[in-house]
This record gives sequence, structure tokens and C-alpha cells, in this order.
Amino acid sequence: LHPTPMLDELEKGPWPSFISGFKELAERTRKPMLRGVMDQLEYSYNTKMGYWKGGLVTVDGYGAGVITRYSMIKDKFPEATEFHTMRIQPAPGLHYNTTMMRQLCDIWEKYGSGVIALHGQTGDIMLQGIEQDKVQACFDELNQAGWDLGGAGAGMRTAVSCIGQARCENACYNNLEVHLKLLKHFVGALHRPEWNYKIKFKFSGCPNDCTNSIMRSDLAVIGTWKDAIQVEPDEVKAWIAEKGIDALVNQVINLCPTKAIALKEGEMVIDSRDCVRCMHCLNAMPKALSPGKERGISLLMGGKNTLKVGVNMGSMIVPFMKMESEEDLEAFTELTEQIIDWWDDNGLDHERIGETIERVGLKQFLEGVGMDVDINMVTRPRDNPYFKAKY
Amino acid sequence: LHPTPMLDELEKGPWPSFISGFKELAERTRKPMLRGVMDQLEYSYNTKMGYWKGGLVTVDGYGAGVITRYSMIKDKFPEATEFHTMRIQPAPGLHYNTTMMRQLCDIWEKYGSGVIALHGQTGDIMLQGIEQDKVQACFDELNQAGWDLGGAGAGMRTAVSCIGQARCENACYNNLEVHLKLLKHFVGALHRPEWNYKIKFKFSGCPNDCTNSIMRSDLAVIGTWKDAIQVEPDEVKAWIAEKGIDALVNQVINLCPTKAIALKEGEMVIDSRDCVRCMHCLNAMPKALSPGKERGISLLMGGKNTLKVGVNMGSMIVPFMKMESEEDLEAFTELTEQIIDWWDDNGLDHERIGETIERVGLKQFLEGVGMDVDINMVTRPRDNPYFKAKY
Amino acid sequence: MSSPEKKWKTVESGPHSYEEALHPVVRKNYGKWKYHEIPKPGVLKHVAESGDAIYTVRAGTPRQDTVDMVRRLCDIADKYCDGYFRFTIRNNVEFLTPRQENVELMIKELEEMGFPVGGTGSCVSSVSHTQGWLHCDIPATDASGVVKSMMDSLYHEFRHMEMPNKVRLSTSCCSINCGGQADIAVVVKHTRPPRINHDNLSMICELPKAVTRCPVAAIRPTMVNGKRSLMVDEAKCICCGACFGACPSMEINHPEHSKFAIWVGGKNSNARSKPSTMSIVAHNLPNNPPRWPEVTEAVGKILSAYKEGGRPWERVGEWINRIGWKRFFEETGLTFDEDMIDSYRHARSTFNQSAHVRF
Amino acid sequence: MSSPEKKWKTVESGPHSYEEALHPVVRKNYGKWKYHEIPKPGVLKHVAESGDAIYTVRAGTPRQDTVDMVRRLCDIADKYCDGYFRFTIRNNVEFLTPRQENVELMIKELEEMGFPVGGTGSCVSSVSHTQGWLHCDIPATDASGVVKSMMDSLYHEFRHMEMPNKVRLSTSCCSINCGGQADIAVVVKHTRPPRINHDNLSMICELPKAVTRCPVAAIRPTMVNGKRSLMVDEAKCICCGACFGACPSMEINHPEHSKFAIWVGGKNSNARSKPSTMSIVAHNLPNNPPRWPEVTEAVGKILSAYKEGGRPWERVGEWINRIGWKRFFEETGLTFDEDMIDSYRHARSTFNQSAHVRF
Ligand code: SRM
Ligand code: SRM
Ligand code: SRM
Ligand code: SRM
Ligand code: SF4
Ligand code: SF4
Ligand code: SF4
Ligand code: SF4
Ligand code: SF4
Ligand code: SF4
Ligand code: SF4
Ligand code: SF4
Repeated sequence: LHPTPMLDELEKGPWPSFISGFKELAERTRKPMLRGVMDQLEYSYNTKMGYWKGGLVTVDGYGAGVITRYSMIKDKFPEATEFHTMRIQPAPGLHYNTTMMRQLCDIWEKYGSGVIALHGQTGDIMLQGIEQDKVQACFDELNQAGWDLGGAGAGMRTAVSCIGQARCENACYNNLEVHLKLLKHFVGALHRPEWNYKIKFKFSGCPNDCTNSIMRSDLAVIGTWKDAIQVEPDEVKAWIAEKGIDALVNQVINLCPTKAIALKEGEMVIDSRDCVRCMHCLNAMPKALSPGKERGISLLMGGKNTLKVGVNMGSMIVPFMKMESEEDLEAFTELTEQIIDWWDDNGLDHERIGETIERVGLKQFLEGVGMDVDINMVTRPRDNPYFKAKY
Repeated sequence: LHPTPMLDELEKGPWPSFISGFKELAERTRKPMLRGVMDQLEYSYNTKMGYWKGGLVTVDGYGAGVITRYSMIKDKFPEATEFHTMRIQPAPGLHYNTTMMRQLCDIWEKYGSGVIALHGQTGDIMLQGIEQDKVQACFDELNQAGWDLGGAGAGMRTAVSCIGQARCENACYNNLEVHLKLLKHFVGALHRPEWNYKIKFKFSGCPNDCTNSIMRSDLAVIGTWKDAIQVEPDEVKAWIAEKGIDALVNQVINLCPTKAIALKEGEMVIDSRDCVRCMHCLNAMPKALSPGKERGISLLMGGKNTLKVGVNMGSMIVPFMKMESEEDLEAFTELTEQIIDWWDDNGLDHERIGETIERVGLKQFLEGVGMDVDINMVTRPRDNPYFKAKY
Repeated sequence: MSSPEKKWKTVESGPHSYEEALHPVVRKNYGKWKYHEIPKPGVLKHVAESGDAIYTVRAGTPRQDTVDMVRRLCDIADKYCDGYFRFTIRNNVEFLTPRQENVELMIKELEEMGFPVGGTGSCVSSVSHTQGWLHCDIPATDASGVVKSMMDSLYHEFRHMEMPNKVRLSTSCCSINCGGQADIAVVVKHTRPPRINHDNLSMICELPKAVTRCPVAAIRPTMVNGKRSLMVDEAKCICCGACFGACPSMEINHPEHSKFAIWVGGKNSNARSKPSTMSIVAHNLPNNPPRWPEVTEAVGKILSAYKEGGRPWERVGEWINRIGWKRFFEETGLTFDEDMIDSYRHARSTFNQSAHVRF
Repeated sequence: MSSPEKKWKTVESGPHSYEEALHPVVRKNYGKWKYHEIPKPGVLKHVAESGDAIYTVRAGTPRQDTVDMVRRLCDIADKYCDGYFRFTIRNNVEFLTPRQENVELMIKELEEMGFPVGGTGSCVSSVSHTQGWLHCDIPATDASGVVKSMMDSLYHEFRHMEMPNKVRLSTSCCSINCGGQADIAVVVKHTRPPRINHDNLSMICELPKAVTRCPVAAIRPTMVNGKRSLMVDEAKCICCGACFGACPSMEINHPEHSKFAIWVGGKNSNARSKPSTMSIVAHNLPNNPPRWPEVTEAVGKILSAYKEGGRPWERVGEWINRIGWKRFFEETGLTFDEDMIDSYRHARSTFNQSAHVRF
């Protein structure tokens, strides 16, 4: 390895160091690409500029999934000439067994650099550092082991799910299964992107939204329930006995966003009709309270980050849908297809679906996709009289 | 009187009827104008259309204060040919003694119809129904009795104050006096309007804002305080003893917008640093709590109703200013002059100051008037990185 | 208008002076009030640091008053209040006296004269309203008539304090809404683009003024019968009526197509929640003189639901924020429709960008 | 790239299947969990309706891992968890076992290997971050390096639950912010309009694409040295960098003029308050490799103030909503300036349209 004094600074301190990891890998495997990339990175640290440019590499039949990187200064760092990433879709919920993971590592070490990011922000396993001429072979071997490429470009993207029903008592639907089936359904649009821009799904089991779906997915599928919160009165009493009335008032009652909880002679009384399913009281009293029994999902649309419009959170579009049977899932799949079709027809180039809805108007969007209006879609009716209705 | 079957319907029911009032007046005074106007009004009730058009009538040296109305159908209702309104500025706080009020009535009956609106939404006494050739004489007599015309057109408008320190324990400044002096200061701009558009002041003694200043005045002067809420511990105890802990929690603690009040062993604890001076706990416990001792005003700017932009509430521009001495008032007067000058220079025709600020940007407005930025002006710093600073 | 005989030199005094209009007890305790109570509907008791108390009796008026009515009010003030009285922001009249024994006497006399005593505390106070057909040059209805009709049906609510908190109403005769926003506001809503009176237009209107007045740039210059005139792009027009104020030939008013909308949740006080703008909850209500029963009915539905379901201190908008708009529409029997979704400048900020949901 | 020898026919399977990746106890109790506890930092205990319990040990990773590291994690999973493990949304690794006795053994072994155990409950979890100079084609900095530097100083906070509530951090290497918003986000902020590389532009960029990409229409076609090129109206440009993504010749990155901004109060969960977007609280921080001390310092100030002053359950943004932005700036020592006032599309909705005020 060449000297990398800047990067070496990042080996100090208690937090695990990616630089130490790279060095260990480079020293063991002696892969020149790793040395080249570290040299170029060191150079970036010195000059405060990046030196990669994109290109186009795919695997047979696919139009996306490999992020291509060519060094802009390969004369300086010929070993860093190519450093492409393969995006790989993990299992929903990011679950692994060691057999599948070891196999993945072995294939990756065989063809690529051995650097892996677990995971990319969209949810992919990112295998970072492979040369163009090894991509197809690497992919074929991965694919035989049950792995497939993730999304990139103007199409469906890789999705993310929270751990959901695998471990969490709050999960209101089987998000792992819905994720699996929906992404299989849209797999063509993922591999061969040809829309206006990207579309991302994220699946959170409940409104705690542990996948941040509202902020970073065009289609956020969030578990919820329709009936009353389930209460275990004894556990409520035990909670109050342990923590006291002050805690009940200051940490539960007073934090309910819609004042759905009142104090009544030392007890908490939830008026479920006022509840907006924010999760707080359930989070505060996990033994005592749980979601109702009539469970399903809400669909929020239009989440995306910053570019051009500022952070845009997803908006409530489908307040409630059952998500238990095959038919439920089919109905949902159809709806999302319809929505995406509408967007593909009406959107502009590089316009996310949330931007399209804002531009044409929510009413026009609903008419376009043939959905009924629901008051849950807005925080309030309009405060200006500026519309012309069809009377 | 001619038959007015439609209007007569409005004599039914328990609420005092303006039609009965008009009839009584018309019958007693036999003023033909009253009959003509009632006939035209009856006609409007039948055709569902209005029939007045504007014109221009003023008094010597003034450019505003008389709202001119000519009948568009004077052939039908010649008695209604002219029906002008004189806007008269009352005393701040809408206080009267019977001597001044009887005098006003007498003058008005002498020259005009005898119809009075107490009060117009902007705060004027509206003397409704006078002919052009009587306006000057009527005004002269009113003026000798201490009355002056109110505002109209693109200038300073008549102001409104709540009852303030005259009766209210919440009043944080002498709003009647400030109202009086400021409006005297701007009296030229009120009588001879020559700005882009109107400017309205309203003066509320505290954030309860009993004048609705935030919604309907360009310059809302709202009393407030800087230090801690004053607490009478015994009265708090008495309140709790009378109403109970549940009421304390559900009606006071849980309604504080910033959770500045906590429950601690059956007592309420206000953390004044978290208080935003919303008034609620003071309203709920008037004997126990009162505003702090370091009192003054906040200035909110840009309130106006609906036209073109939708309801636009005033925004916090001056979070705090003392308003006790002559110097305080002078400083405030200067500031408002400066602000109005800026607006007059930078506003478009028919653009209220709130619209101008929104169009050019708050930062640019502050630079324009030479004010420092204060975090109280906004609910939060920006959520997008889209600015180019001077570094 | 300047008359040769004029002798009086105008004094530009601005507002009338107020000190002479204050009751001596008020003057004495000015700025030194300590707390208040509301002993009964229509009556306030304010206690000063000095120990002095002043009693206020409040009564409703039609606002469209006459010298006769006002003189009767003066009589009361002379008889019971040492010659002082005032009006409130909402057109109610107030009589202040330090003598408690006068309170009941005044109430009796006022009610006998037809002035209902009330309007304090958690009640429905008088309606702030506007000129209408009686005087304005751009009205589509008569606010005073609508208000009289509504208040007849809310007479009990004015005189009792049975609401969760104060209820403020307003009524306006065009979309400009001089009446202002309120807990419940009744406002004219134009439903069609203006018809253009081309004959008048070129004569009486400044064309560029009307063009720039339109917030959505729907007005364009054109030629009609060889004269310069204007045309409206009806697809763009949002029926705001702004052009009509600039140019009477942009005829926005229509006996059938100018309707009423009902708005709720306007709140101007800073108590608890921040001031909030009102939301539309009904439109296309007919403009139906002389009693506008449809308006009274809709307002009545809202008030019954609020009275029934609101908690202490909740203003109408706060009540709705707690129970949710969904239940608001259910409980009032009104219907939410797609036109109630905001589509104007800051529409995105009304989208429900959360998973907070109500069923 | 298609190779003649290819024998394997691609299976477009999409995500990997998950059932085989679930621990048998997880599979058995799937969808039937009852409640959870956090016995200590980095450890979760979930109890199922069946009475089964599963213990989770969570540890931090650098995210930029290697096959060597991953194999070491597999070793742990084989030894203590029957061969199963998973990752969290925030790049932490989780080991699930029904055997309570394995918990402490795992903690010991993981920490010895350099993987800190923690990241649960009211702590500072790992930072979601992005590619940076290591891989992206448009970065102004190296997110991984910034994160390593920050987490060194927050090591204690990751391993203890001493915060009022969860703290989520993110770091992004350009304004696009692939890292997403968070309680505290460190994001590159461009401070100058792009310089245009006219030589490259005509060769490698689609001109109309760059023109339409600009949200404020600051880009105009022009001719430079006889070739079609673009120019930027610098008065309009808001330094968003959108054009750079469309056209590498719009060079927005600069070693000195691409800076850092710090953002706070981003919240994505629906717990209590609605999800909220984050707000800028510092900008013009230098891009200072290899350890970016200015960034770590600013983040540290915010975290100390929050740790000190936050109440149970208050996320950073909720804490600020209670204490107010004024005190936030005072207590963190950061400075509010006029550029932090929103000036973008919905700026008006950030004005303080109330008399709610803090001193
Ligand atoms: C007399 C009057 C001021 C004036 O100079 O005219 C007035 C007087 C008082 N107001 Fe007011 N308010 C008056 C109009 C208003 C208005 C404006 C309006 O009515 O258009 C508002 C804002 C309404 C809004 O938000 O849209 C107003 C919002 C309040 C509030 C806050 C209510 C709330 O919870 O939101 C209080 C606090 C309270 O009720 O304890 C208050 C409290 C009071 C107190 C109790 C203050 C005091 O300690 O003396 C006074 C008696 C109130 C009562 O009637 O119960 N006053 N008050 C106005 C009477 C109007 C009427 O005749 O009905
Ligand atoms: C008389 C009055 C209604 C009433 O019956 O009380 C009134 C009546 C008119 N208003 Fe108003 N406004 C009256 C208070 C208001 C208020 C309330 C207030 O001042 O507190 C508002 C809302 C607050 C505001 O200033 O925005 C108000 C917002 C308007 C607007 C819309 C302004 C805007 O920027 O959106 C206009 C239109 C205009 O100015 O072009 C307007 C215009 C008018 C005109 C001049 C109509 C016109 O353009 O020809 C009306 C004259 C009617 C007449 O025949 O007398 N009036 N107007 C009120 C004035 C009486 C007084 O002097 O005391
Ligand atoms: C493992 C993980 C899901 C996954 O599939 O990967 C997860 C798991 C749990 N989350 Fe989460 N959350 C996870 C990311 C998130 C995220 C997203 C993120 O971190 O980027 C959020 C949204 C953050 C935001 O608002 O920006 C999130 C918001 C919550 C909340 C709401 C917190 C709040 O008060 O705002 C809860 C409720 C709670 O803490 O009791 C929660 C609760 C939980 C519980 C207690 C649910 C349960 O009963 O099992 C789990 C253990 C939490 C713990 O660590 O204390 N989880 N949780 C994620 C762990 C991330 C990590 O390694 O640090
Ligand atoms: C790799 C990754 C960051 C990471 O290190 O984790 C990433 C990297 C890039 N993102 Fe991203 N984004 C990544 C997750 C995100 C996320 C988070 C998410 O998906 O949850 C977002 C915010 C959410 C969203 O979708 O808005 C995100 C918002 C963007 C945007 C802005 C989109 C917008 O509409 O505002 C762009 C720009 C674009 O698409 O033109 C972008 C573009 C890019 C590009 C393709 C830059 C470019 O245009 O050339 C980056 C390629 C870097 C590389 O060399 O690999 N990336 N990007 C993440 C994908 C890994 C994966 O597949 O798992
Ligand atoms: S989103 Fe809800 S269901 Fe999913 S892990 Fe978080 S708390 Fe559990
Ligand atoms: S889930 Fe949220 S909204 Fe519902 S009762 Fe609990 S705290 Fe209130
Ligand atoms: S605004 Fe405040 S000071 Fe004025 S009357 Fe109302 S409560 Fe009293
Ligand atoms: S005045 Fe309002 S913000 Fe201040 S403590 Fe009382 S209720 Fe809370
Ligand atoms: S609301 Fe409209 S019609 Fe009524 S008085 Fe005001 S401007 Fe005239
Ligand atoms: S009514 Fe309003 S939108 Fe329509 S043309 Fe006139 S000004 Fe324009
Ligand atoms: S934040 Fe910007 S520079 Fe960093 S990975 Fe994402 S697109 Fe690339
Ligand atoms: S940086 Fe943004 S605002 Fe500036 S020219 Fe490029 S796209 Fe336009």
C-alpha cells in the first residue's frame, strides 16, 4: 500500500474504521484496485474534490443495477480506472443466514474488490468495486445463489422494510411478504427503467415508520388500524403504580397530539375516536396498549428529498386498506400500477410523483387515477374561496 | 312608506330588527331618502342584485372619508338618488358619554338620514345617508363638536382598540393613548390618501387580541410581556381545590401550547422560559395568574383579508418594544413611518404591505427597513438549502 | 363643495378624545384592574387593585342603528351609568357602573326595549357584518338581513353561556369578506367567472388596472366591436371577484350564481393554539332573501354539534382539531368534496403529510 | 458485455426470499409478538404471545464494510444465533437469539472485535450516510469520513441511553441529501453558482435538460467561442446543484466554496407530533478533511444542549418546539441569521403568524 496519511487519521478513535477495514482487505487480498481507490481517495482528501465520472454498464437483458465509475484521473491512479458498484436486493427486512451471506462474500471476493456497503440508503447491498468485464460473470453466479440486481435510473427502485412481524409487536401487516410480492411484480420496471424518474416503495409496519418511508419513498406503505387501541387495564394500572401520576400526565396524556387521552380520577381514559394512531401512548406503555384488531395499511405518496422542491414528505392518499388476503394485495398492486401509469403519462422529465401531484393539484390527481376524495388526505379544507366548481 | 313585504319579514323574530328601526325613523322624521332607500332595498331583495355605484365626494382639504353612493336605478327610486356615508372616528376603545353621543345624533339628524352603524368593521361610526350638498356643513358642525372623518382609499385608515386598561386586567400597555397619538400623527395620510393601498392599525392590549388585529390590520399592535407570569400561589391552590386535579390537567396543563406547565405532586409548575404568552392559563385562572411586570408590545404586520391572496394573518415583526414613555412612542412612530415609506417605495398598486413582504421576501424587507432579524419572526428556520448568502 | 360662507377652520383631530368618555371609576382605576368574573350572562364584574369593582351589562344591537335607538341607549346610560357607555368590537353596547344594584334594573329595561342582554363568555356573540345591498357597490347579498335571520335562531345562545367557549360569527356580502374570519363565517361565494359588460367597459374602466388585479392572469385585452375591451380566460378564472372591484364592468354578481359558503375554525386570538384561518365546509348555498333559511340551518347544525361535543375552552377550530374533520362532517351532516381541497398558492402545506389518520 | 460462454439463464427474482433467513423462533412467533423491553443498551427483549422470548444484541458497523468484516459477523451468528442475523435501517447489525445466556457473551466478543454494542432506545444510533469521494460522481466531501469522525466523539452516546429520546443523525455529500433528513443532519451546502466548463459542455451535456432542471429558471442558452453553451444568471441562482446532476459541466463543487450546513429537527416517525422537516441552524462550516472538527463540534453542542434540556420522549425537534428556537440558538451557541429565513416556495407558511413569542 502507498502512504495515505490523511486517511490514516481515520483509523484513530473508538468507532470502527472503514479505512482500517480497507487496509486489512487490501493487505490480505493484494487487489490493486483497492490500492488505487485508496490512493485516489487520499488525493480527494487533499484536494477536496471528487474524481469519478459515470458511464453505462449493465448485465444481459437489464438496463440498470450497476453504478458505473471511471476515474477522471486514471493517469495518476491507473489502478483505480474502474470501480463499479453492483446493487443487490437483500431479503425484505434485511435478514440473513450465514450460509447465504458467506456465499455472497465468496462470490464477491472472487470477482470484485471485496468492499461491501451494508446497506445503501435505498436498501441495496452495495458491492463496490468491480471491473466492467467481470460484471456479467459475477452477476450470473450471484443470481444462481438467489440474488438479483437492485434498481437505478428512472424506474422502480429497490425497497426497504422494517423488521415488522418478524419481531415487532406493533406491525399491523405482513410488510415483508407485501414487499417481496410487490417488488417481484414490478421487477421488470426495476431492471428496465423507462419512466420519467425513479419510484421508491418503503414498507413500515406501523406509524413509527422505522424505514423513514414518509420522507424517502414515493410510495410509503405504513401499517395502521381502524378500531380502538387494545388496552390491558391491569398493565395500565401497573404502569401508573410504578411511574406515578405525574409521569402519566406529563409523559403520556400531555403528549397525545389530539388530546385523545384525559385524566379521570387517577386513570387514563382514551377516546379512541379522537386518536390519530400516532403510536405514542403505545410506545410509552408497550405492555399495556397495542394497536386495534382491524389492521391494514395507509398509503402515503410523494416523499422524496430536497432536489428542486426542498424536503417533500409523502401525503396521505389511501387512509386505509386491508392487507391480509391475496385479493387485498392484488387490489393494492392494481392501484399502484394505475397511479404510476397516471404519473408516467402526466409527469415531466425528472419529476417525482409528489412533484407532479403538487403541480397539477391533488383534485386533478384524484380525478386522473379515479379515486374518491377523503378528508384524511388533507389537514384541513381550503382557507380561500378560489375555485370554480362544476355546479 | 311604501309596502316592503320582503323587508317586513325581517321584523319577525326576537333579535332587534334594523328594519323596524328604519321604519320607526322614517315614520317619525318623514325623510324621503329613507323611504327611497327602503324601496330600493326591497327591490334588491326581490331581484337579488345591488344598485349602488360609487363616485367622489369629499370635504374641504380632505381626499377621503365620505363613501359616495348614487343609485343606479334612480329613475325607479328617485328618493334614493344619493345615499353617501360619512365615516367618523370614534374615541379609542369606543367609549362615549351621552353628551357627545346626543350631540352627534342631533347633528346627524339635522343633515342626514339618521341611520347610524355602530360601528363599521374598521371601527368608524358610519353615518349612512346624506346628500352631497349637505356634507360640508354637516362635517363642519361635527368637527366643531370634536369629531373628525375616518379613513378610506389608499391611505391610513381608522384604527380600533380593545377596551384595554380602561377595564381589562390583561392590558399590557395603554393602547387607547397609543392609538390616539399614532392616529393623530398619521392624520394627514388618513385624510389625503396617496399610498399604494390602505394601511390599518389595530391595538389589542394582550394576545387575546380582542380586536382581531392579526387578521384585519396591516399593523397589529399587541400587548405582551417579557418576564415570568405573575402567580398568586394561594389563588392557584383555591382554584385547584374548587375545580379539582382533573380540571387542572385537562383544562389547563394539557392546553398549554408549548407544554410549559407540568404537574408536580398535585401542583402546577410553569416554566416561564417555555411560555409563549398565549394567555390561556391566565384566562383560565384570572385571579391566580397575570401577565409579567416587564410589559410592552409586539408588532405584527401584514394582516388582511382574502382578496387575491386568501386570508393573510399578520406576522411577528417586532417581538418586543417598551411602550411606556413618550420616547417609546416616538421610536415606535418612527419605525412605522419607515416601514410605510419602504412599502410605498417598493409596493405595487393595490398591494397590501403583507403581500409586498411576501413577494420580495422577509429578508429583503428587513434589509429595506434596516431591521435586524429575530428568530421570533418565523416559526422555524428554513427547511431547504436554497439560498445564496454573502459570505 | 367648498362653500363661500364657511367660517369654521377644520381641526384635523383624528380620533375623538377618550378620557372624557370614561366613567370616573374607570378613570381612577385605569391600568390597575386585577381580575374579572362573569356573574351571569351579559354581566361582567371587574375588580381593581384598589378594591373598586365595576359592573358591565352587555346587550346586542342591530348595528344598523338609528338616532332613535342610540338616544334610547343614552337614556339608559344617563339613568344607571352616570352618562357613560361604550360599544364592543362586535357591535354590542356596554353599560359600566360601579353600582351592583343597577345591574338587574338595566337588564330588565334593556330587554324590555328589545336589546337582548348577553354576549359574554362561552356564548354566541353578535355577528360582525357588512354593508350589503343597503350601501355597498359590489355586494351579492344583504349581510344585515342574513344576520338578523341567523340571530333570531341563535337568540338563546346569545343570552346563555352554554357553549364550550366563545363563538364568533361573521357575515359578508362578497368574497372580499369585510366581516372578517370567525369561528363560523357566512360569506358570499361567486361561482361563475365575470360576465363582461363590453359597452361600459371601455368607457368607465381602466383596462390595465383590471388586468393586473387578476391574481391568476386570466384577463387579457381584446377588441369588441372595434373598441378596446377585455376578455376572461374562463378555464383559468378562479371567481375571486378581484377584477370587479377594479372595474364594475367585470360583472361577477349574479342573482343565481352568486351563492353562499360557510367557513369554520377561524380564530384570531392567540389563546392556546395559534390564530388559524378558517376552512370552507359548505358552498353552493342559495342566496335566498328575505330569510336565507339554508344558511341558518347550516350554521345551526355546526353549532349544535359543537355545543354537544366541544370540551371546555375549545374554540370551534380546536374542537375540530381534536375530533378531526372527518367527524366534523359526520356530526354536522355537511359534505366534504373535492373542491374543498386547497388548490391555491400554498396548497401543499394543507396536504396531510403524516400517517395521522382518523376513522 | 454478453459473453458467448454464458450458460445461466437469469432469474429475475427481485428481493431475496426472507423466510430462510429468519431464526426458527422468529418464524414460529411471526406476527404474534406481544411486547418488548430494553434490558440494557444494545439489547432488546421481545416476548411473544406464546411466551417465547427473543433477545437481540445490536452493534455498530462502519457501513463501508469488507468481506472480512462480514465473515466475522457470520462467525458470531453461527456461534450464538444458530446462523441468523440481520441489519437495521441504520447500518447496525443485529443478532437474535432465544438464549438469554448468549447475550453477555456476544456483547463481549463483539466489543472485542471493535463493534460497539448499543444503538437502542434513547441513544445516538449510527449515522445514515452516503458515498462521498469513495464512489459518487457528484460529491463535495466524503460522508464516511465525516461520520467516522463524529461517531468517535459520540461513542459514549451510542453505547448509553442517556438522551431524552432516540437521536438519528445523517450525513450527505451533496445537497441532494441521499442520507435523508434526521434529528441532526450534516449536509453539504454549495455557496456559489456553478462555474460552467464551456469546453466540455457542448460535448457532453444535453443543453435543454440542464435548462429545464433549474428550479428558478436561472440557466439560459448562449454562445461561447462560437459554440452553443449555457450561462447562469447568478442573481437568480440559488446554488441548489440540480443542474450539476444533469450536466457535469455545471461545476458546482469547489474545494473552498462547497461547505457544510447543519440541520436539526427532522422527524419521520408519526409519534406524537407529525413528521416534520428539518431546519438549517448552521452553514458555512468548512469542508475540512480528514477529521472535520468543526462539524463534530457543532453537532456536539446541539447534542449536549438537548441531552441537558430535553424531557422524556421529546425528539430534538419537539424539544426545540417546547423551548423555542431562540433558546435553541442560545443554548447551542449557534447563530440565527437572515439567510435562515425561508425564502423558497412556501416561505410564507414559516412566518410567525401569531403573537406567540419567546424571550
Ligand atoms: C369587550 C371586548 C373588547 C372590546 O373592547 O370590545 C372583549 C372583552 C373581553 N375579552 Fe375578548 N373581548 C371582545 C372581543 C374579542 C374578540 C374579537 C371578536 O369578538 O371579534 C376576540 C378574538 C376572537 C377570535 O379569536 O376570533 C376575543 C378573544 C378573547 C379571549 C380568547 C378566547 C379564546 O379562548 O380563544 C379571551 C379569554 C377569555 O375568554 O377568557 C377574552 C377575554 C375577554 C375579557 C374576559 C377580558 C377581561 O378580562 O376583561 C373581556 C370580557 C369577555 C367576555 O365577553 O366574556 N377575549 N375577544 C370584545 C367583546 C366582543 C363582544 O361584544 O362579543
Ligand atoms: C363599511 C365596511 C363594512 C361594514 O359594513 O362594516 C367596508 C366596506 C367596504 N369595503 Fe371593506 N369595509 C369595512 C371593513 C373592512 C375590513 C375589516 C377591518 O377593517 O377590520 C376588511 C378586512 C381587513 C382588511 O383590511 O383586509 C375589509 C376588506 C376590504 C377589501 C379587501 C382588502 C384586501 O386587501 O383584501 C376591500 C377591497 C379593496 O380595498 O379594494 C374592501 C372594500 C370595501 C368597499 C370600499 C367596497 C369597494 O371596493 O367599493 C366597501 C364600501 C362599502 C360601503 O358602501 O360603505 N374592503 N374591509 C367596513 C369599513 C367601515 C369602517 O370604516 O369602519
Ligand atoms: C431495528 C429498527 C427497524 C429495522 O427494521 O431496522 C427499529 C426497531 C424498533 N423501533 Fe424504530 N427501529 C429502527 C429505525 C427507526 C427509524 C428510522 C431510522 O432510524 O432512520 C425511526 C424513525 C426516526 C425518525 O423519526 O426520524 C424509528 C422510530 C421509532 C419510534 C418513534 C420514535 C419517536 O418517538 O419519534 C419508536 C417508538 C419507541 O421508540 O418506543 C420505535 C420503536 C422501535 C422498536 C421498539 C419497535 C419494537 O417494539 O420492536 C424497535 C426497537 C427500537 C430501539 O432500537 O430502541 N422506532 N425507528 C431500526 C433500528 C435503527 C437503528 O439501528 O438505530
Ligand atoms: C448509493 C446511495 C447513497 C448511499 O451511499 O447509500 C445514493 C447515491 C446516489 N444517489 Fe441517491 N443514493 C442513495 C439513496 C438515496 C435516497 C435514500 C433512499 O432511497 O431512501 C435518497 C432520498 C430519497 C429520495 O428518493 O428522494 C436519494 C436521493 C437522490 C436524488 C434526489 C432525488 C430527488 O428527487 O430529490 C438524486 C438525484 C437524481 O436522481 O437525479 C440521487 C442520485 C444519486 C446518485 C445516482 C448521483 C447521481 O445522480 O449521479 C448517487 C450514486 C452514487 C454512487 O456512486 O453510488 N439520489 N438517494 C443510495 C442508494 C443505495 C441503494 O441503492 O441502496
Ligand atoms: S415501523 Fe412499527 S412495526 Fe416496524 S419495526 Fe418500527 S415499530 Fe415495529
Ligand atoms: S396513539 Fe397517539 S393519538 Fe392515539 S391516543 Fe395514543 S397518543 Fe393519542
Ligand atoms: S385584548 Fe387583552 S387587554 Fe384587550 S380587552 Fe381583550 S383581554 Fe383585555
Ligand atoms: S400563557 Fe399560554 S404558553 Fe404561557 S404558560 Fe400559560 S398556557 Fe402556556
Ligand atoms: S363584503 Fe364586499 S360587498 Fe360587503 S361591504 Fe365589504 S366590499 Fe362591500
Ligand atoms: S374573477 Fe378573479 S380570477 Fe376571475 S378574471 Fe376576475 S380577477 Fe381574474
Ligand atoms: S448525497 Fe449527493 S454526492 Fe452523496 S451519494 Fe448522494 S448524490 Fe452522491
Ligand atoms: S445551481 Fe440550481 S439554481 Fe443555480 S443554475 Fe444550477 S440548477 Fe439553477
